[in-house]
Amino acid sequence: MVFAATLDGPSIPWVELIPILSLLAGTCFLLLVGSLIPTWPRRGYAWVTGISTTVALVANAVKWNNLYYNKGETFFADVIAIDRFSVLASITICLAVIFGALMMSAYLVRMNADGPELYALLLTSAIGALVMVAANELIVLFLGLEILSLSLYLLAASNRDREESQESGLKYFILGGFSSAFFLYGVALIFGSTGSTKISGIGEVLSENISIANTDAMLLVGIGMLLVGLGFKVSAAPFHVWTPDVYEGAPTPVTAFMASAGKVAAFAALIRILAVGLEQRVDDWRPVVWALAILTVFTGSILAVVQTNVKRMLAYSSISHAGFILVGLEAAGHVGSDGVATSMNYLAIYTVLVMGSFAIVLALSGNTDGETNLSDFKGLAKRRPALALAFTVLLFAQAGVPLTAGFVSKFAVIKSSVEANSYVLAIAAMVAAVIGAYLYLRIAVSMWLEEPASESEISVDPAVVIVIVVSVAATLIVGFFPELLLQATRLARFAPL
Amino acid sequence: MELFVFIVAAAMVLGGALGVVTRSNPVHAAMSLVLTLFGIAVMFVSHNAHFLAAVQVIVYAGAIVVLFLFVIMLLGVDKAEDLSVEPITNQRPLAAIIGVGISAIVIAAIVSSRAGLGASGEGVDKTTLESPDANIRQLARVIFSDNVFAFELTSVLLLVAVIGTVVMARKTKAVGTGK
Amino acid sequence: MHASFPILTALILLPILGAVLITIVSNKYLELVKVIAMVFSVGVGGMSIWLLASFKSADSGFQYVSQHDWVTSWGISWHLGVDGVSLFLVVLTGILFPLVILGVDPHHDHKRYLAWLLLLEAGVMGSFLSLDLFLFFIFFEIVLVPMYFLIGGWGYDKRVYAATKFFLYTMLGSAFMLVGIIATAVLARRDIGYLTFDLVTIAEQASFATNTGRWLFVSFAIAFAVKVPIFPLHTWLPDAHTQAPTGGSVILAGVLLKMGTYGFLRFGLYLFPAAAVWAKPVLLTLAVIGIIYGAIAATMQTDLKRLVAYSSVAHLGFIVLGIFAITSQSLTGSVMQMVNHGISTGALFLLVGMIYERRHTREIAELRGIQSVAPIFSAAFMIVMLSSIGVPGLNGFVGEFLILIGSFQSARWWTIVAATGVILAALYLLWAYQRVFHGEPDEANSTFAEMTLREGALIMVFIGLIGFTGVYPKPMLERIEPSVDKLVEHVVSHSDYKAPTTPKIIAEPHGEKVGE
Amino acid sequence: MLDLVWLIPALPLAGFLLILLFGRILGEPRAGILATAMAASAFVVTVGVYLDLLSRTAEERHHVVTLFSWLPVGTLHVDMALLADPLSITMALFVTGIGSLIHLYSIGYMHGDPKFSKFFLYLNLFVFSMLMLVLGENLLVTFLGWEGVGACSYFLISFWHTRDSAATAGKKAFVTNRVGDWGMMVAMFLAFSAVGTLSYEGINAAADGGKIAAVTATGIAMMLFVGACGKSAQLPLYIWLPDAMEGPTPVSALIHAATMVTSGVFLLTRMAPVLHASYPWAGDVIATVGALTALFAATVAVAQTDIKKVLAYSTVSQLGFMFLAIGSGAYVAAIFHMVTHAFFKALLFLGSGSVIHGMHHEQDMRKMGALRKLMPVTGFTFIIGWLAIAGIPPFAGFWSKDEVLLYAFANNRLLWLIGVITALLTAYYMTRQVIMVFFGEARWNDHAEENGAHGDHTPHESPWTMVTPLVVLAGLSIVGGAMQLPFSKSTKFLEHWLEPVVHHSEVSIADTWAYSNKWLLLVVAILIAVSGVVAAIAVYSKGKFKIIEPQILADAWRYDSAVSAIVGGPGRAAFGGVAAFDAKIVDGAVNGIGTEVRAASGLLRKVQSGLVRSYAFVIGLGAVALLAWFLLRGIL
Amino acid sequence: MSFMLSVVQPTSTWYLVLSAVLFGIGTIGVMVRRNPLIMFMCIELMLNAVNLSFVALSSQIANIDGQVVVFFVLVVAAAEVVVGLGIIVSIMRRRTSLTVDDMSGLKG
Repeated sequence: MVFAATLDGPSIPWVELIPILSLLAGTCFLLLVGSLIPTWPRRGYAWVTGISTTVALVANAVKWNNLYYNKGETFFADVIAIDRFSVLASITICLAVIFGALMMSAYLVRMNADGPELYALLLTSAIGALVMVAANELIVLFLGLEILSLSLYLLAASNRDREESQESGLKYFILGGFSSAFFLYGVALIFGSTGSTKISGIGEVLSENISIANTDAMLLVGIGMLLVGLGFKVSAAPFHVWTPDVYEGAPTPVTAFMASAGKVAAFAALIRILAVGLEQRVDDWRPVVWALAILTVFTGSILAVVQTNVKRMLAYSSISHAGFILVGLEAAGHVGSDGVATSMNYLAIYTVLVMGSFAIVLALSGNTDGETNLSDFKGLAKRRPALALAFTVLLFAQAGVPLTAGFVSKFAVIKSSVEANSYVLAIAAMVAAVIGAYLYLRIAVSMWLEEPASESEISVDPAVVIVIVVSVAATLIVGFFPELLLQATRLARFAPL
Repeated sequence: MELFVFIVAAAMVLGGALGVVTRSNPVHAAMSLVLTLFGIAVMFVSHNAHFLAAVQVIVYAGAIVVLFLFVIMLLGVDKAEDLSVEPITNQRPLAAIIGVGISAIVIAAIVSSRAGLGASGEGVDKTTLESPDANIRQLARVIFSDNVFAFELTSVLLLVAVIGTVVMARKTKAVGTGK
Repeated sequence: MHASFPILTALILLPILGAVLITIVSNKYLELVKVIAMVFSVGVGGMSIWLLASFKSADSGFQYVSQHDWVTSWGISWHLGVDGVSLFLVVLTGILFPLVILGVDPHHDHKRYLAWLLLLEAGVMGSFLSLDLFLFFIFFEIVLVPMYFLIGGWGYDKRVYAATKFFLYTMLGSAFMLVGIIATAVLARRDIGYLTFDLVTIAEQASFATNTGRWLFVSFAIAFAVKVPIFPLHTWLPDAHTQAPTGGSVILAGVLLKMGTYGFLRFGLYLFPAAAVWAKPVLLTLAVIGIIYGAIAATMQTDLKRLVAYSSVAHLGFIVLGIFAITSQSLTGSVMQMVNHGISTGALFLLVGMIYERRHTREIAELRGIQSVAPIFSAAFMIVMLSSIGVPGLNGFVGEFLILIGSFQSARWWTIVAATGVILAALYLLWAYQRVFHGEPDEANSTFAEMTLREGALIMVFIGLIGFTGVYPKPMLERIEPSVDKLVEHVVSHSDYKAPTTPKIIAEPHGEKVGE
Repeated sequence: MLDLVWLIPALPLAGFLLILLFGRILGEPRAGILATAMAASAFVVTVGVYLDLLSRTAEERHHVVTLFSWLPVGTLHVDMALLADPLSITMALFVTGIGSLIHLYSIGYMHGDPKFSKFFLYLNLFVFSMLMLVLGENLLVTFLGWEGVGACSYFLISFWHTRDSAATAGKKAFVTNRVGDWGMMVAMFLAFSAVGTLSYEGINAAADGGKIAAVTATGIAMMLFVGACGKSAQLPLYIWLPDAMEGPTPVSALIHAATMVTSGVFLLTRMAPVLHASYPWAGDVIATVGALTALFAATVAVAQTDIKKVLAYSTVSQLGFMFLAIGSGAYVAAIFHMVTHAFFKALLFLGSGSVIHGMHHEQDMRKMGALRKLMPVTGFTFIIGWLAIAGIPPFAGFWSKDEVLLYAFANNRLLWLIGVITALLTAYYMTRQVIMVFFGEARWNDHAEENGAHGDHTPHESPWTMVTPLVVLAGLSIVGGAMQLPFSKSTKFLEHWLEPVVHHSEVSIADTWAYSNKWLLLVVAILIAVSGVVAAIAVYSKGKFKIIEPQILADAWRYDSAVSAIVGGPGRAAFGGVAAFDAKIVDGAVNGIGTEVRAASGLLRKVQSGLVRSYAFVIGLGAVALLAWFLLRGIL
Repeated sequence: MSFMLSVVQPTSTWYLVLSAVLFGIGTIGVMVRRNPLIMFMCIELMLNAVNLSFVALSSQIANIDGQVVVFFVLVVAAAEVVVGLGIIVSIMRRRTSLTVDDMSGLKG
């Protein structure tokens, strides 16, 4: 009562929060009703998840349209920024959640273990992701990061019948905590040197360039710490070490979700920090991103060469994809570059590709969710031609074969990289892509050119079928008519400072 | 006076930290952690962050460490970990290099730019006899105004923690339709 | 078909449609599948011939152009056109595919085989027809996929190795080209004012700084050099050729390799004239090395198919020589030779394939005295071989001679060395012929079956083309030359290159025309 | 009539096509008859054209018939055109004439061969190509024929391809010829870049008009000569000709004696103006090579025991004579000798063929002898041929050879000396052959059984189809010399006839010592010939001296074996080296990259040890590196 | 002595340096300890180091936000502990030993 007068809190922009709120509502509904009513209709949880996410998706879509005229604004005393950039990322994440929920339902049905918790975690992680992409304040960003990460740790470890799952959970958890400590320390140092934890605020301070002259070292080391923390999340070499293990161990739907939503969120945050907050310091961070990009593309593609587990292969390929996105980010470090847009473009397309690919892996992974060896894919073309064809399309798309979305994304990134005159990086990335192609060829070979190891009938859950069909269709449509996507991603801009 | 406090607190912090790293028995490690936490709390106090000091003691020492100890007991793993051997070759020297390196770099950064750390905020209210709640009040105002969104987010964070315990603690397979 | 009909687009889309239909049709109706493949390929062939017939030979520009916006935000358009340079490659593609589909039997899995083949045709057509860098790259790259599956799925023992090598090697090459293409468009924006990947616009309006142009040219050249292939980037070829199924080898040799040489013409010379002139000595040298080296390597092969593969390296060396000699004759000869090599080597691969059908070996050592048991087969082989050796009166000679006599004007010493290639060609082919066809047949070969009617008909088409082109190449030449001359002028006007001039003819042979 | 020139090659071509289509149906002997008819009618047309030309004034004896434009590209205009002028028609006359005779002969000779019709297929194709060669209006059409005859000779040499030796010989011939063809191609390139056309008329006009620089002209001439060396079996490229004897004898007669091998001579005569426009040493080179070849081959012929090999080497030697003439500027003499040589050498070959036929395919002269009685016609005609080639007046060979020697003397007495020695040897080895085959005692009985496969094992005279050509050719060998008699300007018909084409002769030596004393030289020539004959008789018939046939001569100075040793040894090794280089180094590098990437992958894999603490270390390491960079950026 | 104490005032730099050292010790701990619980405690050490520097900085630059951050970090730490211990507990259900080195089934 006493403080009421003095406490002038910011107005709560409920409309802007609809996506997060609907996801939150979904979570609570699942937990409450889930605990009240013991038995639910088949896939009921999935429906709830899907619906609440769809609401979020629609809300974002609407927002996208409204933003068409004004570029975006910030809320809650500038801690979150709703702009074309964050909305696009949010839409991508929502799609990932829906795909993830579909795969999750198929997975649980097969495991005979339906329950609200995993869906709830899916939703909470989505909340974290949405917060991250919109966060304009490092602490909010950190909280979002933690929400996302904690949910993912749990999801990864959730399959308690598979040792790998738990192992991956623990590894992910320990290393995640380790890296977020770095991130936090970075926040501290930046806060110290700029006196602000707001990304745009930091930008202003740096552009005004007052009182910062002789705290450079602190600021820059802080930036470095931030890069370590986020580099871990986006699995940029050498912070990628956890990726293969966790991707292989985690339940396939979770892996898919991690690889897509997790990456989108982390990259969105990274891009916002670097491109908005540290715009004045491009000369300092661009070389680092350059190095990270090269290291990442090559680590990913080279390590994939000798793998024998498809999930692990895809993990490594996701690493090299991360490298490509870093190439786009590096380009964003040059004036007048559309690197940001192309990176988001890449992320959106990559989400679709990775979802479809893992959906197929899920379809084949058997009741233990463990049959993901290359040998399990032998002669798939003879057993389920359609499945093999779909996978081939997705794989070639990841390899960057023309007329697929994958080519569009690579082309866009390379284009902005070339426009930024960083030819070396562009060529290096393409060469790495060629090395990476070997991996996809190997999978294609065992699917098409080898005899099936087992003739057992492969039953594909309808939910998975939906994911596969949608992703393949999207891959091809975007591949043939890139304009559809380019028009949108070209508009991915930040809120005005 | 301040110097004395600092020295003592620093001793506690470092001693505790080293204890955590070197005590082979998890229980002892946990205890050393408590020591560190207390040291930190003292330093909070000496920076007039009384509220945080209290929370530090309550939450960390009171809740977290207890949780640790509880788990240690629950799992009956209070037996010592043999620190005399190191399965991974050169892990310790390398680790030392990394740790020292990071500290060194950060220290260098801090020292090199300590001069520039000028005032940027509206100041921190000191808790005094006449206004014993100044720090808390200020903190509260900031948290519930500018940082209200973050504050709300923490609820989600805790929600996740709750679900987590459920997921992880569940005995058998799933409830619900499955079987 | 009236003029407004988008024939070029149809040439690309029809095969795709066919492939789709085939994939839809269930495996049970195998005959239907075959019929579909036949109808579509023959249809495309017919259209390409119609194109040839109605092509305006005097017009040096692009004809039947069709242009539609595609990716507007990148200035990419669906821009197709055909001129004297690409015309005959298109026709060759149109003819070769139905022949392969009709003439060669994949033994298993017809459905997929035919589907891939039709997709391949679409890709090849596209890369010969597209006048947009992006579009060209797409087709240039997409071709790899069907070829990869054709080699890998229907090839011989080491097929997977060969297919992978082929795919990665070529992809590595085009990786550089992709960067080059983008850089070209981006840099050209300064002169043009807007971002476009349109070949003609860039070539006519943009000018690159000397060094920039050279780098860009190199990035393109790498991709084409791999595709051609030019020494020392050729080693994927023997493996791919040897392991590919007969049909695959025919297409590979017939049209796929030409995408490289065509690329040099269309994108090397046309886009970067100055840089091309600058790179002239290097490429000429490599071409000559390729001619001699390929021939020598071919001589020592023990595998008949591999021998033919290496002979391709030599022949394509001639084509590259002609391209970078940049004279009216040499370029015309090169375009000619692209088609001729497609026909002769294609036929050679068919014949080798037939031998394999009968004897299940390609080892020269295991073949002997076939001529006494299968004279007609041997005669066919002999004719094709002579055309490949370059005996006048057959098609091989026309192209080779034009290339050499043209190159001699601008690259004298290279040509003199290159000409020795004709000696080696005779050496390796005749030696192989002797070992395979001459001598007394041992019992394994004494049952060698004579050519069947189907095979005979198939080969007759090739031999017909070989003979006609050799004796009366004028119809081809007069369609190719205008575009080639235009290209030469383009190079001359955009670089310090001086096209060599031969002295005025002193005495025109008189005497009235008889016959004809 | 002149417009019908195109009929001359067209007829044999038609024959070729007909046999190609219906050869099997026609079978023996109809296919042969058809082919012969075609060749004969070509001859008739040629005669018609000849008369037409004759009826015109010297200036008008030049007619081009353009069939169609062959290679029109830019400034290059090559027509498929035929040129009727004295030179080409002369060639066409004896090509078709001797051609048809040999066709006729073959009907008998190839009797019973399973591939009877195919033989005539090739034969007609050959005649066609040869006619294109001689009638071509420009270098390229000639080249078409040039390569065509090469291919046909390849087919015909390896006609009995189941014999490995035959197959190899055919290949050898083709490849060796290709070396020459390279020269000819380069000559064409040079000509085009110098004159801008390939037509003889244009080039020669330019050469006469002094529009071709001497150096260029020399280049063209020398390159053409390289081509000629290949086709006309001159040193060092002669090696294929002796092996070519693997082919059926009519082939040896037609291709490897009368027609194809002389095309080199024809070509150089055709391009005489260019040769004249070039440096003087060019001619000397040609003459020297010719003389040396002549001597070399003659020495070899002395020691051959194979009846055909003797003739083969003698052909090489006579061709040498022709090049000696060309080099000495005696084009008419060259053509003259070419024609007479065509007569008597064809005669000799056919004769030997008849002998071989009669002896059931026995070619070793040591197993012959005293065949005169059993094969009277063959024997008689063969003897005429012998006298002709030996240079005994008044037979054809004498006149032509004498004229060549005259020019040689005028030009370079050393070469003349070589020529004389060659003539001596020629007379000697031909006499030797005649004696071994037709005189002395019969040595064929004692081995009759081993080749008596054909039933009766006594040699027999050949059928009329084979004998008639012998008689005709014998006649020509007797009177052939009348074409060009040295008595007076008016008796030099050939020279007068060729005037419009080759107008660089006579005058060049008009006022040399040789010219004024040519009668003396003529006597010398006769003496030489006679002494050669006598010597041979003394050795082989009377047995006065012991026979000298050193092995080294029989082995042709081991030149051929040396060449094959080099080609088969170091040459082959080098080729193998290149192939190995390709497999090991070039391809090895490619695969090497693959293995390297694999290795790197395996290495990096070790980092993914699966141990969390190692991961933490890697992350820490990355962090340190990153922070260090930023720190440096900050404090520096 | 008392003179000393009265003269030399520990500036916030001292605290920052201390926190840096603490952070370093924490990282070392993560790398050298095998018991996940203790590794986890080391992470807590690192977080506390951060807290310390936040507080020090906030008073140094007179900005309360630093203390706010610490408040949130405490919450995060709590949540992390719950989740982390949950995972560890669930794992320990099926194994006896408690060293992370044993958990290296996933590698390569």
